[in-house]
Amino acid sequence: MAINWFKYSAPSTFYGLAGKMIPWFAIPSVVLFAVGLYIGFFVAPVDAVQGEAYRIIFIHVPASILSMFLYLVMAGYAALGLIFNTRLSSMMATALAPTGAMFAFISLWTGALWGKPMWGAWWVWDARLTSELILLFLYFGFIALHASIDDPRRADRAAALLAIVGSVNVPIIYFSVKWWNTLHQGSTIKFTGTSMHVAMQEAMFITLLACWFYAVAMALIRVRSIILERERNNLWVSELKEVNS
Amino acid sequence: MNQLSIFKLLNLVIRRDLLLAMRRRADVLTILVFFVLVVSLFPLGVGPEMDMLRKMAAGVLWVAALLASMLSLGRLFSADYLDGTLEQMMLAPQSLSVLVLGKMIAHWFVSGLPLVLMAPVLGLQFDMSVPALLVLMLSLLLGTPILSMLGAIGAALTLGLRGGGVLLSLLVLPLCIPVLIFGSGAVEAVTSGLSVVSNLSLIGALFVLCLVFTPWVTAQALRISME
Amino acid sequence: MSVVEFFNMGGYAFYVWGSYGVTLLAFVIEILMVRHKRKITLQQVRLMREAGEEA
Amino acid sequence: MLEVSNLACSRGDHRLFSGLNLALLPGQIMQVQGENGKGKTSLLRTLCGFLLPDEGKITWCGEDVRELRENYFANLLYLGHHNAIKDELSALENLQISSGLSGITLDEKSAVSALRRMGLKGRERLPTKVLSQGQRRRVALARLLVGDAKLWVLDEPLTALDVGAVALIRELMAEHLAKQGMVIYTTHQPLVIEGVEMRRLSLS
Repeated sequence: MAINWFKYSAPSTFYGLAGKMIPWFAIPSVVLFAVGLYIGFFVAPVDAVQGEAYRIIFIHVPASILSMFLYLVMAGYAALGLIFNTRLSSMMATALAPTGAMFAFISLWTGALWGKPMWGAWWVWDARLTSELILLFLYFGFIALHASIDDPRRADRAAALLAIVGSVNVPIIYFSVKWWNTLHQGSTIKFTGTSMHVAMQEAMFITLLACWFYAVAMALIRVRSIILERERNNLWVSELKEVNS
Repeated sequence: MNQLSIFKLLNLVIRRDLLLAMRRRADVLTILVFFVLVVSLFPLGVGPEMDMLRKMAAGVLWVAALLASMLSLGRLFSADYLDGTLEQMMLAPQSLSVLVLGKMIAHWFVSGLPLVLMAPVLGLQFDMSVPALLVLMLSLLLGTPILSMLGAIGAALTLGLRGGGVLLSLLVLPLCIPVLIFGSGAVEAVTSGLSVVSNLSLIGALFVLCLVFTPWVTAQALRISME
Repeated sequence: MSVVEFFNMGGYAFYVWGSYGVTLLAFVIEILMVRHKRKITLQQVRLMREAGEEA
Repeated sequence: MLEVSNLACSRGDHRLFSGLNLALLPGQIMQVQGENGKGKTSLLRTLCGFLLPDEGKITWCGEDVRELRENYFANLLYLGHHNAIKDELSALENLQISSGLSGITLDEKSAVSALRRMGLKGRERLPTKVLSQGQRRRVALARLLVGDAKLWVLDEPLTALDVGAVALIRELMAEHLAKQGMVIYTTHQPLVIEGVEMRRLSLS
């Protein structure tokens, strides 16, 4: 049976669908976090070099990956909204931005707290951390531009264009920062990769999945309130049970 | 047909904007004075030791150039937006991207070129060697147009918004980081005797990339903002 | 692995729990903000509806 | 020939009008009527391609305006609330630049004669910021004399104009219609041109 995707692209029907999907993402996220952290803290052995401090990677690496991934997904939705004029995808992009920004912040914070015992300094101008910081600026740019335009339609389309330009620049920024970093400091030691114990990799993969489920759940919740806000004049909103209760 | 050739249109738009800029000569000077002011602040803050200043000269000059061009971008479209001429330009039977390119070039003449000419003078304040000054000028000559082009996108997106100036810088500065890195990297390369070709060619690559894409993107941004 | 040893994290307690603590805090803050936004939006919709009915 | 079918426009999330149809044939003039906030300006701006309509199509000589774009703009002259002139430039410079942008080669003599006809004799080279509001409006209206745009879209052209200027505008419109031009405009002052059927479109 062919699912009529266009039926769900209308905000009103998507509102109901999103409502049903949220528990399917929220609950697995909590479960996966519990499992992942359990393995990370109790199963994974102590690292020979870094002792217990390395356990921070179970949140630092997923957060960094998520912050980058969510930015690209956001730019994708924004492009869809701009090209096909579908309001729902622009709303999805706006819903993803704060969660992406939060993951970028977490990645920076845990990176700094990990850097202190490892390199002895709170902030190290490492290529990855620096590009993470710039990514956070790109998120703030997106959110600030969207918030400062009153007309929702123009806000979506202007922020979408910025997200697309931003996503083109992310690789350029990353490589220029990497080039800049190796020029001044020499290459930093590599600690992720094959040398990790299998339990470590498992834990990190599970927490990554947990973060992904969490991001989808948050985006769905936020997109529902955006839909309500945008469609408040329409009839279907006033008939909703939440509105009448 | 009323469609002007690219060069005639560019010529018309650049002459118009430069004519306007000359009627308001003060604006051109404020950008230059701001550049000189920001650069002169650093020795006051950091201290007069020459070897320290020489090391940070490139970075300081480049960051000041970045801020100075951000300062003047706010007026790129907003003056025309307020008095309705921008509307007429969008309704003109010409290609909007070429028209926007003309405005970018005019903006560069007003804000980029003066910085390039002033930079060596300020470089002496930081006791930079002659080859370093030459490379600084060259990197600024290639880099400041990129700042104008990327800035035009920000100016078009934040058209008519309150607090547009600060928002514009928030949007555009992250995008200018590669230029800043390669620009100041070029000067450092020459002071430490390395070859400058790699840095300048990377800035050249960014310049061409921007030259191809930013006019079209800015035209789209204008259409979005003018709705 | 006694409880005290666990929380000590081999001397890196501050860094490990500092990271996870702030992460948990960030999650909680975001959840609260989203719920607050939903409550405000629902209120706004109700107000608009009542205003609509009177007009 | 301009044709609009089943047009619907909204500002923000407030629907202004929908299902609007109109056809403007060469030599015809149409006034858009309606109280403030009913979407008169939005309709005119949609006709110029500024606003994207929610539904409906606008065609010029049978082709959709969005495909035509530059060719449509070549035949269009829009005059909004703003005068679209630069205060630092003189009336002459303003006119030369705006006509240059529309691809019209205009020598100084004909530009000066256009400005003179608009009653700006002796003020052609003054920076427009020294002129009065009415005179500045005349500089903006001088564009009607220059160029061959078939369709005039005028948003309240008569504001801040004295009696003499209104008579002049009426004369220009008559000439334009005689040359099979088209005019769609909004105004708060009554405007009648002899021998021409003044069509009206009301947005209620």
